[in-house]
Amino acid sequence: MNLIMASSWLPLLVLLSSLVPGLIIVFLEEERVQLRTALNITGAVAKIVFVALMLYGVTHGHTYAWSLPVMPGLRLNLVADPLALLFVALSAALWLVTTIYAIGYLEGSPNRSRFFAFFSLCVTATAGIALAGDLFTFIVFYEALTWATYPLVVHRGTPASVRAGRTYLAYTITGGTVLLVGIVWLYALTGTVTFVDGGFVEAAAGGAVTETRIIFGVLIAGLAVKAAIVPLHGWLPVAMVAPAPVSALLHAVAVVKAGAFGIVRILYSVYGVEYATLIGAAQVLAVAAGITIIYGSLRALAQDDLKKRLAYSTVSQVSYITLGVAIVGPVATLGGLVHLMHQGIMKITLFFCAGNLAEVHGVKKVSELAGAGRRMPFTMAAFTIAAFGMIGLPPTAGFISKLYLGIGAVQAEHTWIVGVLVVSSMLNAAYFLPIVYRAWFEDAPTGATMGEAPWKLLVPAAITAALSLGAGLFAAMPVSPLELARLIIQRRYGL
Amino acid sequence: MSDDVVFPLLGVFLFGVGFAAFVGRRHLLWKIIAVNVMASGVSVLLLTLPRRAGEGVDPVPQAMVLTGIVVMVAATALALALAVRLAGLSPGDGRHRHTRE
Amino acid sequence: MTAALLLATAIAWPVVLTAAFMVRRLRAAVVVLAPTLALPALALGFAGEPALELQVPGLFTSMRLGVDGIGRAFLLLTALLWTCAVWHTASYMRADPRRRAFTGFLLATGTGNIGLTLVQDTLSFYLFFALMTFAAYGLVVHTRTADALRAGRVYIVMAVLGEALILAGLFGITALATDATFAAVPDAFAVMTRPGLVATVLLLGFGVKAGLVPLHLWLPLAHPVAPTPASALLSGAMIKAGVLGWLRFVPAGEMSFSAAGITAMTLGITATLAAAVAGTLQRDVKTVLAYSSISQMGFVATGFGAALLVPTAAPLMVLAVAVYAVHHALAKAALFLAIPVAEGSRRPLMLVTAALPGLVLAGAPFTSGAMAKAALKSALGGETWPVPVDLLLSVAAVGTTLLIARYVSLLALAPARIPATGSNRGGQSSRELTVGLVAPWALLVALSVVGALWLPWVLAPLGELPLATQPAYVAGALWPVALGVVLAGGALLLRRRYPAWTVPSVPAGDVLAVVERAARTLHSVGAPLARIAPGHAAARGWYWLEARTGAGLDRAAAAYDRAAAGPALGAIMVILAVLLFLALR
Amino acid sequence: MSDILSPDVLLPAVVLVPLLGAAVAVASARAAAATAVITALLTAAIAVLLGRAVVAGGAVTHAAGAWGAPLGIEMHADGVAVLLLVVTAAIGICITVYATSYFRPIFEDEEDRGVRFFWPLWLLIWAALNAIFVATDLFNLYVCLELLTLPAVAMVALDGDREAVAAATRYLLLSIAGSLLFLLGVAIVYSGSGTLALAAIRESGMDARAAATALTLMTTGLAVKAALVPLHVWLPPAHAGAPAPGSAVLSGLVVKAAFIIVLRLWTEAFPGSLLAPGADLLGVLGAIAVLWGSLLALRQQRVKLVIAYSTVAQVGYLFLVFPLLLEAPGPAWSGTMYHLLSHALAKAALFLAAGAMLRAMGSDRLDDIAGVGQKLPMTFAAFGIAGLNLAGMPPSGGFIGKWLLLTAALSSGQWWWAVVIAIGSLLAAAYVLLVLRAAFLQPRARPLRHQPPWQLTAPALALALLSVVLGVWAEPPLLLLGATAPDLAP
Repeated sequence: MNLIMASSWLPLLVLLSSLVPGLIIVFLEEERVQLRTALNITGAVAKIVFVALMLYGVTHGHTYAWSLPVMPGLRLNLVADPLALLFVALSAALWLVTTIYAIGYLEGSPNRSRFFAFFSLCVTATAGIALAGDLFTFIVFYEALTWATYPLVVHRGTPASVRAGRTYLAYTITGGTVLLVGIVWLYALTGTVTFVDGGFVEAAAGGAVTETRIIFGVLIAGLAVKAAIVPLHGWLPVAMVAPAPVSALLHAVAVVKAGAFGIVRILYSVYGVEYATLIGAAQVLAVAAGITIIYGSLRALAQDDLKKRLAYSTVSQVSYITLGVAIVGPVATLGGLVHLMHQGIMKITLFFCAGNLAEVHGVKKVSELAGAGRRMPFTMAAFTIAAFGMIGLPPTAGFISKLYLGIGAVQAEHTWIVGVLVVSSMLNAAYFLPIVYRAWFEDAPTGATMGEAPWKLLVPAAITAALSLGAGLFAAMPVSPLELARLIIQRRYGL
Repeated sequence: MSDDVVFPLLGVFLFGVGFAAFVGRRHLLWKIIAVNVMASGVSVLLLTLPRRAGEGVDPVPQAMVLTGIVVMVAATALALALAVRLAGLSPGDGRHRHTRE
Repeated sequence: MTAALLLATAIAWPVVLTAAFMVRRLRAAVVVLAPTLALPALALGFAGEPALELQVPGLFTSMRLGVDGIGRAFLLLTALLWTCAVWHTASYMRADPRRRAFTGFLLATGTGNIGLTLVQDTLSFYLFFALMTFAAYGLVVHTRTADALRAGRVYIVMAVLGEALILAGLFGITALATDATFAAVPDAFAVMTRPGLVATVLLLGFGVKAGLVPLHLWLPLAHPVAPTPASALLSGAMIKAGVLGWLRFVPAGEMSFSAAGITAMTLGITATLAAAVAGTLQRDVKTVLAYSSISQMGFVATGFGAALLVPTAAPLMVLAVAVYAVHHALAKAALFLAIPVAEGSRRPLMLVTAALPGLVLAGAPFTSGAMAKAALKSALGGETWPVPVDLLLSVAAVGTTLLIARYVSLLALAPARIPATGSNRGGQSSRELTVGLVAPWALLVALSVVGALWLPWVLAPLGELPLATQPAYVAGALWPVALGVVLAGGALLLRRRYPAWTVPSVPAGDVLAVVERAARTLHSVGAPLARIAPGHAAARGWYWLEARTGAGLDRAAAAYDRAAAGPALGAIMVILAVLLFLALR
Repeated sequence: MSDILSPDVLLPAVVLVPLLGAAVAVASARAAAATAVITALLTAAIAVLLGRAVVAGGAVTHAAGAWGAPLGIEMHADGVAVLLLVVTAAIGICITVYATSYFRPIFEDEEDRGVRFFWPLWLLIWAALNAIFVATDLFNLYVCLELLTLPAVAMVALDGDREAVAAATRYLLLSIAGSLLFLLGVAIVYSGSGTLALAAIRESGMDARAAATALTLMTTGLAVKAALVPLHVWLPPAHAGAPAPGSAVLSGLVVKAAFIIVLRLWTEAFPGSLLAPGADLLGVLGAIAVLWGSLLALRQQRVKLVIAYSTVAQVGYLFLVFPLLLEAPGPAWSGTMYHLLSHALAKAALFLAAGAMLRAMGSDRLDDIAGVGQKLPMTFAAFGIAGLNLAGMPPSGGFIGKWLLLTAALSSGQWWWAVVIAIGSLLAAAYVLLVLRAAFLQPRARPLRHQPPWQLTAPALALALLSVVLGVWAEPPLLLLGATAPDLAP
């Protein structure tokens, strides 16, 4: 009962739970560490609570919606449908661990107030993207995310990081603008921007095929920048100069995910994958995703800088999501959606661990990893689990996503996609196993520093690693990401 | 060749000459004078353009011309003041406190 | 009920041990308990009645456990080998500083190997199979010598290739199966658009593990460098996991898979012959055994291929394959475990004993080997083949005998003459013969020699084995062995007579060198390609443009300002006005 | 009480109050600041009350001295007008507060020169602006335009260095020429239609040739004052040279006044002309302005110059309305007006922030302010928010305006304007970033010369936030605009 009373406010509360702390922190002096930490953690926990409430409600058939009139005919709509929850749950959960990690990572460094302020704004924007009920709301938060992230990317303030920030914005703002043009165009054509399960374009403008095709291209081109689809991925490896928690945020929680989620929305709630296939757009997208998957893996293979290798791995991995939703059929969509979550938890683990290595032992290159297993066993154990997940070995989360993608591909009779998946699995193994090998089977160079990372850096990695394993090992449990994704699919395909 | 044609043409001529001088001459004083010539051209035009309003004296053009003259006087004064000020200042001189290093 | 409990324990106990090993405090205790790894499984193998099912919902993709006829055979051989090998390890590894780590990998590998014999659904099978495959890497590279690392590299590359192929096949099956159980596999194949493709992919995928030529490359490298018990397990138990994979994933007998079948048979027969030749020319005793395994698996592949081709023959073939799997497992393990024992004593009695399983392998009359060959031949006999399969197999048997002869002769040589490899670090002179070292070996020898007596009982659920006692069979089994012995003796005499002659030798891993060169070329071609970055190029292009155009822009602006100070501005004003006027009227 | 609040009082008051304030400020330099603050608050209050009246009872009209047009002064306040009045008032208050501190000397040896003139000039400008917003006939518009120009010029010269004075002179002469062109047009209109009231001209059905001539002359003249490319040359030096609060009002409001007049001429007096290719010509000039201004802004080395060139670009946006107005009246009209309003707020905020930097560092060169972001958080926050508004980033009024303009362009099938708008906003983001980057660079040794007091930081931030409010709470103003969209039926 109480739940239902609060219902219409819950989506807003999810946003406020990070917005308010962020706005307070802006005005906080550098010294107020305790207060700042308290605010961060409280906000993060509150967000998780709210999301959990909505999760409970939605699994019991509620839909939560809050909206605010902005212009005649356009409102700021926050809607918590299962798809939105999938993403918001991910970001909420990962925000907490990342916050803990960031607190530990940035201890004693300057400009922490600024950092955590924008950190919170970033997550707010992400939650907004997740809960957006229409394209207007989506673009609002999508652009907000771009700018909220910039200060984090350039946080170090070195010329290098400022240059990286410039590249980042050059890409993302252009993408955002293109997306905006696409959205407005679609709005001008159809007169609506509200998400509908299965899409509204066919119903509203099915006749103007050519136009809808072009608009689809424009929309995807805009989103592909953040989703790092080749050849629009250039910013991602460059943004590596940012501190580890930021990389985690970029790759797992916020930016890249926002792009991928946007593509999911376009295919799932705007065009509908059936119509997108009908006009031949989905196939093109799938091919692009396939190319990206292979290309990213190949590039990762050539990187010696650990974070760069992880970055290219993201380029490759995130396109699984696109690939999944671009294939007609429930199972493939299921694979794509569940990978949205799985990729997040696995990749964030990897970045946490990379951060620990760099932070504690100054190890930044793959070639320096010899004996890392001895030097920081727990960190490397977490890394190994996540790496196996990325390769797609059972029983990790990665295997589950890959399995459903593959099944979906076969059911849609896209044999070439099976080929892509297999080849990319082998490539993933080719660039992750050497890391694992160096860490565990080579001896540390003489005089190498020993010692595990402090708990603030270790616990988050441990948690996410456990999740990456658990999400696969207990995939059939009712609370697993897989089941949540299944809920979405059932809603859509009425299975 | 009635007044209805001659005076307006005169006005246009004045305006044209003034405009030519205004854009042609570089010296400030010339420019100031030029705009005044243009102004008088406009006044002539205002007063002498054939009116559809028909019979009787139309007060509107007179009012407009008067106002125009007042405005031009003020503008000219300001322009001259600026000219004097400009003549007094050498480049980089009189640098204001806000931009002082 | 108790059976179900036993089943649960059989799979849980290895998991528990492996997990406990992760905890530093418990490690020492676990190492002591390690030999009990497979005991519950063994008990289950002897006790468990077939078609026992147990479902664990929630775990992974709701895992199904159970023991059926075919599973029981593999369960037994796996459990037996693991028990003996781990027991053996305890004393074999006494001197080894990295003993504990080895035990850890042993436990993980064992968990996978035992688990895959107990599960009843494809996904869980893949899970345990992968666990076994990747954990075994630790066994291969245990000594960390250059050879070991190279072997490890080859092993892992092949393993990944295999896993990937299996994954592809798994997609194909699961996409169309009503559920993940093995029972649903045939129906899935029935509705497939390209069942042949899927079958072939799976054949090759599991073929890597089963040492199917030309995917066998890792075997001759891994065996010599791995510690002997590990080699025994690789050759004895893990190879069979590949075979089990074939039997589980490809529904032989349900339909005819011509492509896969022909591939399997061709590769199989080639293996039986080529591996025998390549093996006989080896210098390291364990490499010889590795090639023997390849050749033996050739027989299995041939049989399986026949089953794929001729659905009617499938039941018999499956039986034959099972017999082969079990008896080869025991014999091969015994042959391997003899090596450390030989390092302790080379008394003739010992050497003879060591040779016995070899004879079984070669298919000497009244052995399980003969039984296996009989089963295979009788199954093949029903059909007519383009090539004299029967004869070829007998020739292969001769090769096997020669291999065994080579094995014995190398075993007899003083360790100093054996080239130093991982198996005996720097040719250490002698080992202390402890119970732990000898007993497992002895047990395996015994079981393998009397195999003919108990194998029928084990395989009863699969069908009636031909008791290979008829004279025809005996003769058919006898002449290859005899011929082999004669040839071997001849070779020995020649060697005595002309010591100057040097036997041409084949590098371990025969064609591997070629493959490696190809890989290197590929990399040198691929690396530059992978360095192309279109996305970033665009950004760089933009900066370049900016840098180039910027100055020009400034100049243009300045020029315009200067012009606008003069008449130009007026002119522009006029032009503008004129344009506007023209555009308005 | 009620009659005091009646439009008949408020409408003249909104013009007269600042005028009186200016007079008082001239009379006593000592009381000037206090007077200005009171005037500002009073004017703002009046504007708001007027707004309420209009929202409640629709547009209001008042004929001063009961004479009526053309000789008398008729005032008319509709939705657009009150929005402009209110926004102007908001900016006005902030500028006033800001100016109370801006001119204060930092060093003893500085003589306080500017402020004595600043107050009366500023209040005069305010009065003239309000008058233009409520004027109804060409003659009043002409007078008010002059009333606006002269103090604006003086404002530019206020900062006293040679560049500023030169810029002021150029500004003056060009805008006089512009005014004369305008007046010439007025003359032709009067002779052709016998009236000066915008609405009446439309009915008068004057000869097309004459109408075209008049409109040409007036538009050209006003284009100079609105600094439409290629007639923009006077703007950057003038706006960059004026003292910060002056620049804020010049860039934020004064150029807009000229544009408003053009727009009203084309929509109210000569709606037929929108059919002619002339509308497209203006659009093309606007597009060129967008690109040229933005590109040059990217090349500047001083913050104030960056902002000044951005004004050139943003004025270009406004002129895109002409080709769009007929095809998509609704979005084009509200979009342009909304862009105008939010840009006014944002631009004022930017100049105020730039002024604060200037005061703090003694220079507004980009490499001098590098790394001071941490020392001037509020100032850079204001700059950032306002800058995002220029780039049309949500949530900001600029975004709403951009959205509507894009809608207009795309729904009328003229996608090329959409391309211009998109590129323009990208370039805007780029030049905003040019300044913002400085905030994040590692701090330099260079110390602050002077920690700006709240009077210098708060107003900028307030205006920036207002532009955001305009982005979030956009429905009421848009409804107001939509209600008073011009009727373009020929």
